[in-house]
Amino acid sequence: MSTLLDINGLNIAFPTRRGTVNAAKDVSLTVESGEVLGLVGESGAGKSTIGNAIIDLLEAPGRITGGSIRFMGEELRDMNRDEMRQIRGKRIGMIFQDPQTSLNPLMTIGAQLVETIEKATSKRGRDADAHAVELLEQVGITEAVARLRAFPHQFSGGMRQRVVIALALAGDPDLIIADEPTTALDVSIQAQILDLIKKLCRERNLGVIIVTHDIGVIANIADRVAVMYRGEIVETGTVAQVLGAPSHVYTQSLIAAVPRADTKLDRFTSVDYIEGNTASFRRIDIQNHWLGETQQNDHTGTAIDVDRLNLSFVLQKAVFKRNRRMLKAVNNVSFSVQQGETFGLVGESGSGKSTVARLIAGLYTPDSGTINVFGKDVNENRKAVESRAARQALQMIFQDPYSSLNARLRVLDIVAEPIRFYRLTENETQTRKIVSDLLDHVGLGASAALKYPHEFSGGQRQRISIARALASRPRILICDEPTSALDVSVQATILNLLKDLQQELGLTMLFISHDLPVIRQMCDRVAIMRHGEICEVSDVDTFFEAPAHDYSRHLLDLMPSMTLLSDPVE
Amino acid sequence: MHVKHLLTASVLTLSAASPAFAENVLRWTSQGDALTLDPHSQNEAPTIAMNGQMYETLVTRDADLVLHPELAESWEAGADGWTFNLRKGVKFHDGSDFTAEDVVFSFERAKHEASDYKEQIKSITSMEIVDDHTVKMMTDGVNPILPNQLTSLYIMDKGWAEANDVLVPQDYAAKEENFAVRNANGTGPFVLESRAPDEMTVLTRNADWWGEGMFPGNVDKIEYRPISNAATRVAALLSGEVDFVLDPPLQDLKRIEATDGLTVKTAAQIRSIFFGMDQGVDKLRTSDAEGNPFKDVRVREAMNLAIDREAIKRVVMEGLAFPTSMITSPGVLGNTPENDAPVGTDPERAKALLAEAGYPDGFSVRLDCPNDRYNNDEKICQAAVSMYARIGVTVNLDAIPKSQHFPKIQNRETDFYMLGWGVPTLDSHYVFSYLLDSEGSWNAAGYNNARVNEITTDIATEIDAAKRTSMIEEAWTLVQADMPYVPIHHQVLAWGLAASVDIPIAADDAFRPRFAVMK
Amino acid sequence: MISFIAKRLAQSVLVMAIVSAVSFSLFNFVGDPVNNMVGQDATREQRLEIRDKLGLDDPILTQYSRFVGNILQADFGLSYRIKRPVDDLIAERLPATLELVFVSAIISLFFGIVLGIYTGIKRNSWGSRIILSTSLAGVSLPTFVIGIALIYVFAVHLRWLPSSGRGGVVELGWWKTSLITLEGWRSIILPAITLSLFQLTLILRLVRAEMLEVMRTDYIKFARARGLSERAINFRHALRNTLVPVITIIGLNIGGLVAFSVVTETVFQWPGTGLMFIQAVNFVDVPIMAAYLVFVALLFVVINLIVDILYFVVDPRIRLGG
Amino acid sequence: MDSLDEKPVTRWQRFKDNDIVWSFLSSPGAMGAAVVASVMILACIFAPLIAPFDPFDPGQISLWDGKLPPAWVEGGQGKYLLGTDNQGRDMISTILYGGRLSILVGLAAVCLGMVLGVSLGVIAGYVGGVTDAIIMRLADVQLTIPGILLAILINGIGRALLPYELRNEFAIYVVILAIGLTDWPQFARVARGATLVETNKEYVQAARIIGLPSWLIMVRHIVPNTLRPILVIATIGLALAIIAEATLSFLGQGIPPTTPSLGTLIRVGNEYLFSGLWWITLFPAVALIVLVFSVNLLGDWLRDALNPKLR
Repeated sequence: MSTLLDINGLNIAFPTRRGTVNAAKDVSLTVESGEVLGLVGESGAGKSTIGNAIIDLLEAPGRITGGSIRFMGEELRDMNRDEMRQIRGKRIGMIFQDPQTSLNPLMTIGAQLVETIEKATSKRGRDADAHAVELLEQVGITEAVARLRAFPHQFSGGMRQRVVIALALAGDPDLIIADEPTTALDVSIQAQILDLIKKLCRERNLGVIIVTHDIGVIANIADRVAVMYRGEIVETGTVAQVLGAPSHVYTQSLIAAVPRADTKLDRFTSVDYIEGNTASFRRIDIQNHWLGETQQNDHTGTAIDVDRLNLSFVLQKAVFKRNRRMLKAVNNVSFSVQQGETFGLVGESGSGKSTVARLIAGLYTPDSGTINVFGKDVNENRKAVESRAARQALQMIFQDPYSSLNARLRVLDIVAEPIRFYRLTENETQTRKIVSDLLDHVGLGASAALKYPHEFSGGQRQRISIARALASRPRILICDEPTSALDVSVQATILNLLKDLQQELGLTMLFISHDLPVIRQMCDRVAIMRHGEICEVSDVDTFFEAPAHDYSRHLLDLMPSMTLLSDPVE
Repeated sequence: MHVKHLLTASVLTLSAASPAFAENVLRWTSQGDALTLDPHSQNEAPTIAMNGQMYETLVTRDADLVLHPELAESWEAGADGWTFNLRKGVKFHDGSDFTAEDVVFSFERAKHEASDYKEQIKSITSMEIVDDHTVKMMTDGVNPILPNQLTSLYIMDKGWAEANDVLVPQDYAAKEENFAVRNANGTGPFVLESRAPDEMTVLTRNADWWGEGMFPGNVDKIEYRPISNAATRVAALLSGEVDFVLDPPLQDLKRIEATDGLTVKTAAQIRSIFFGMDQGVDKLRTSDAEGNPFKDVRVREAMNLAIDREAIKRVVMEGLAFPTSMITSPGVLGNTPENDAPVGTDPERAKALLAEAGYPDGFSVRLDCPNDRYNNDEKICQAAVSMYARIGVTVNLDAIPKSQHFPKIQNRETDFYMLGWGVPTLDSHYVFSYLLDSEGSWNAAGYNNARVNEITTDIATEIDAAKRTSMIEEAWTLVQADMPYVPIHHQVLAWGLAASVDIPIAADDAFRPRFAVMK
Repeated sequence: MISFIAKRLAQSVLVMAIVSAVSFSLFNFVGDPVNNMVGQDATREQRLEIRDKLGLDDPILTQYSRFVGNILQADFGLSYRIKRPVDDLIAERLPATLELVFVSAIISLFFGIVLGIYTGIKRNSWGSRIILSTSLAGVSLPTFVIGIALIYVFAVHLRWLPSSGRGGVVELGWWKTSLITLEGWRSIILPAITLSLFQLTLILRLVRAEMLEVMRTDYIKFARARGLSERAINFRHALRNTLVPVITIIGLNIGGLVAFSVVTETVFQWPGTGLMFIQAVNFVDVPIMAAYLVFVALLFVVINLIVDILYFVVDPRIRLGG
Repeated sequence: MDSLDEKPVTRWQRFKDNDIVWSFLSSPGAMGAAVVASVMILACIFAPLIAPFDPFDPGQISLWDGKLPPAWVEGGQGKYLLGTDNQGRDMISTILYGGRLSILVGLAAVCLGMVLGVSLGVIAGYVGGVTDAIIMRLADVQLTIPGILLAILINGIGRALLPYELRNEFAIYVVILAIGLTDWPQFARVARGATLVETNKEYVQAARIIGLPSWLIMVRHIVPNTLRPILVIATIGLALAIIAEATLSFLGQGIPPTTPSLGTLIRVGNEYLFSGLWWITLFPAVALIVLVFSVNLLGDWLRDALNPKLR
């Protein structure tokens, strides 16, 4: 092993009109040949900037203000553009996050490969073609010769990421920088891609930097890890050392916030080091509050009953029925949710779990099958008063905190919308009072009412969504991946809030997630979905300890191993 | 000529093998193209002008506006009509001989229902071929001015018309295009070479023309290209693309005059511009007034007094107009200097007259105005609007193309309108019978004076010249007192020419290419 | 491929059906056609006879189907004003318009794309800034103002070029061209510049915007990260992706040129279909208006169809399904 | 990451902090254009108050004052700073009143097109299915025919349909209708596109789950969120509409010369261009160009400022 890359005291600045943002402060790193360095941090920590800075592709107006980047003994910062171009691709390869957009849609895979090969090596013509085939085979693409003539859109996401890796390898580089290489991929694909990278690293004696926010990825692939927080490297060490016995307080709270799949805890460990979680607000006394008026103490009986639900989407329209291509998004799905319980729906993307949630919420109408909410068929007569009442009793929290709030409305109007629409209060004064109570209760403070959504961070927006959902005094809350767009530390606080609310209000919760550890922490029972069908419905502990279905076992196997993590602190 | 022409010609020789070199090509333009080449279909100046280069009439006027023989060498009046002695040895462009048969055929054709000339020769009751070159035309009573009425009646070849199935003028209901619309076979000095309507018409010299050598003209080829936009038309002259603009805008004459190699020719025109006021209807269509103010002669006088003719002459017409109080021009029998002297401008008196007539606050009326017919027609109307505003009469202007304007007058659908009247016969009868006789087809003013009607009928058959003249004078005295129209001015013609071209200008605004000399 | 084109064709037929219905209704809404055909003093009997001859009393659908039948045979009847078959008139004037549009399209596409790429690649250079500001002025100048100014400067003042009309016309069979003579080129320069200027600036700005958009994509960044040369990135990757949307622009561009040829032809008295149309509108010459409408729609439908097919050829995502 | 207990900011600070406002304040071109455009628009709108003469009142016009050159040219008169036109109307007043008509027509046409296009586009995007297909096919059909041609046609038909008496009086409405009706597909397309994006956003789904009726969701949630791109095309559309009006008037198809718009003024003035009366056509043309240019400049800036990708 030899030192491949040596970054010393690197500073990167982004001048903006609101002052200069230091994206990297005095960052020092080394990468050896044949090792995988994990660069981990939450959004905004500056981890991607480092990768871009190494190959001199910082986005404007960012620039390096100090420090050195030595690659195999040469100072990259001293190189001119042409010398840098010789480094890129040939000596340092790059893999980006989204395989959907990383490839030129108008060129065949072959053309893009050959172009890169001819640039980086002396191979030309048939030799280059042969090399391209070889590369594709190396990254695990079968029928490589035929595939050369295919266009990117003809590949699936995972295959495309393999092509991207093949392109990064085309110049036979010594170092590969992979920026969130698996974030856009499904769990099962993610594992394969990580394995591939690891294998290539070993076989070719490559140095690899993996930039990621996902502790699980680090745990699976990295040899060493560097933790970034607000532009600084707070801790570096071997994976076992950093994840097992973190020394820096940030690393400690970060790792504590990672949900665990092995045991179920009452609450998530609160993370102190992370901003936005410090302020605590007056919480309201639910029992004597407007919010608690419709609450029922009777926690028995079925809340949601779904029976043989079917829904197909048209993939390709055609005049003749036989030419139409349909996707069976929901196939004969039946389950029921008891009052007061948290029911989990698990599956990979495209499994139909979100579609089921939207069917129950009334956003889609099923082709066949019934949905009963508190014993009433919600689709029987959509305009009827009862189904309106059923709808009012059911609210939803969405995945993307940035698109789930109308940017044109003040928080007050967002939260008050259901109150005003259903005329749940006597007058506007009362409405405002209730809105500020709700905002206090979800931990935002009443002063948030007059602001607009863009003034809040992702976690705070999710709290606004929760306040809005509560405003119609629901008895059922559907949470569709409520935290998958959030940083792990923020995720913990939001999940804690949901847990609290459920207890206080006796809510029934339908919790949709692809993240098995989160499911374990949140749910009482769980249904596993795949290709629109339910594979298994079982008690959450049973599912994790003794899964009945093959697919369940497969999913659990793919779950990143967290054995390295330090023990939970209660 | 210019270099570019040589280039064009050389390219043409390459592609079309045309031997024409060093020929005198006259390129000219005017606002509107001829509507058709069918000589009897449209009685409209540009159409007549275009056809006059290929077709000929029995009798014509030269630049001095005196009658001259053309296809008829002489003519004399008899008790029951006129005898015309035709020119001998004349050939049509297709080589066939010109005979009396062709004359009779053409006149019959012009009398057809679809012809626009049937009015002009309605006095002819029958025709008789005396011999191949003599025709006798019987008239309904005596018609002293028949030759005057024939100056735009073109003669077609009977054989050609039969061969091409154009025995009658274009019938609009027919689905097929008439052959004569785009083809011509006359006896005139120029032969049609090609025609693309509204685009380009090319005529070449007729080497077999009977008048070869009798006229000064030396033009070998005429290229006519209509340019509807006035500024573009002038630009074409200024940039040397055309040699002759028939109708340059008055405001550009100074610029043309001042440009090297260009000149302007002017002439008093036999055309008077005036407003008509409908005094015949009981209620004006476009007025807020009760009844019809124009029925009151005081109102009509006020309308006359409101117009500042001098201002129109100076500002709108760039000095090129003769202000008048008469609707016919000097040169026409009946025009006298006393009657021609313009009415003064007196808005105060006009207001007083309006008040006297019961309109102290004025009234409103729409003024219909053409925008593509007379010199600065629309601008005169605009000027009039502000002048009438001074006496409290609100005039709403509606300026539209002539093709829509004239039907309104002919159908009597207008209260107040602009009209210009030329007199091809140079005789007041033409004015009376169309504009002042109660039955006159253009009398949209609804003027009805029993004595004037009587005189109009009488002078049509009166042969005693002195007696006839005094009758005409009597009628004009009555008309001037009744003030049925608001005369503005007599038009002055102006042509823009390249200095290398000499074309005689005449009061009738006709382009006479046989006199055109190119240096 | 076949189903794609069939779908587009069906759409085109729909467009033509609607347009022909509109132009058919022109005849019935805008004035009484009989009035436009007979003299002012026609008798009632004559009018009725013509109505009967023209079948104006038939059921409206019968009339419409007859109209469509006539269109299919390129028969639009006689012009009210010049009494000639409208299809002949259009056929005579079409070469003038098409040649003008052709030359203008070449000018606007060539300069528009070249300058657009230049300003897209060198986006902060002084040259780009000047080109961009000028192009905004170009978008703001009404076509007719440009035309008048050009005539004033180049024809009247400098006397370099003719001010109006179409000179140097040579007949090649039935097609009258002015593109093979010097005189013809001299007379087409000013109108073509006038007509192309607006479209040129439009294309320039669109190409630049598209180029900037493409330059921000991940695949360009990835291409950089692979060490490809700027040349390869700009021309092999960015340009090709830029040009896919530009194909649509070409379609729109030609449409826009045909539309604004109405204005340009009026200013320069260019004897094409646009000038004829505007004269027809002035005189409410319905047969010409209707025919021009159908003709223009047909032209655009054909252009759009070609553009769609080009798209199909160029973009593998559409060609191969996704 | 701003927390909530920061020091309170004033409304003005927050306003200045707004990205668009900041972009505006740091772009001299945009500010200049805004100043020029607003001065011109205000001057035109308040023309009756500031114009020295009323050119539409024939009683105030004296033909004897016709064709006077600008005051600084020999023969000019002090009371007519920019000279007079062929009828003796003061050029400044005529341009102000003409600009007023042009702007009015432009604004009204854009509003018409916008209201029509946005309503149809949002409905098409939100409702989808057959409604969407019909509306968008209609827009496609119309887009196949360029706007100015269609405007000429609609205008021609409109004028032919009107009874004679009302022609001039209604000319301006016909022009507005003609331009507005040709405008809408642009708006509809953009509105539909934005609606499709917004409809898939979760806040719309949240509103649907709350149970709000469709029309309320469209009006309250979708329309306000589609306004940014709409605003951009509306600004550029205003410039185009003003040009379209001028073009129609120049072709003699628009506003009659008795109450001229800028286009009509240029058309009339053009007839005097060669006779040395340059001011009759030059000043209205300059006014038109400056107006359109500044509106375009604003639209250009707005497009960049509202495009998050460019920031």
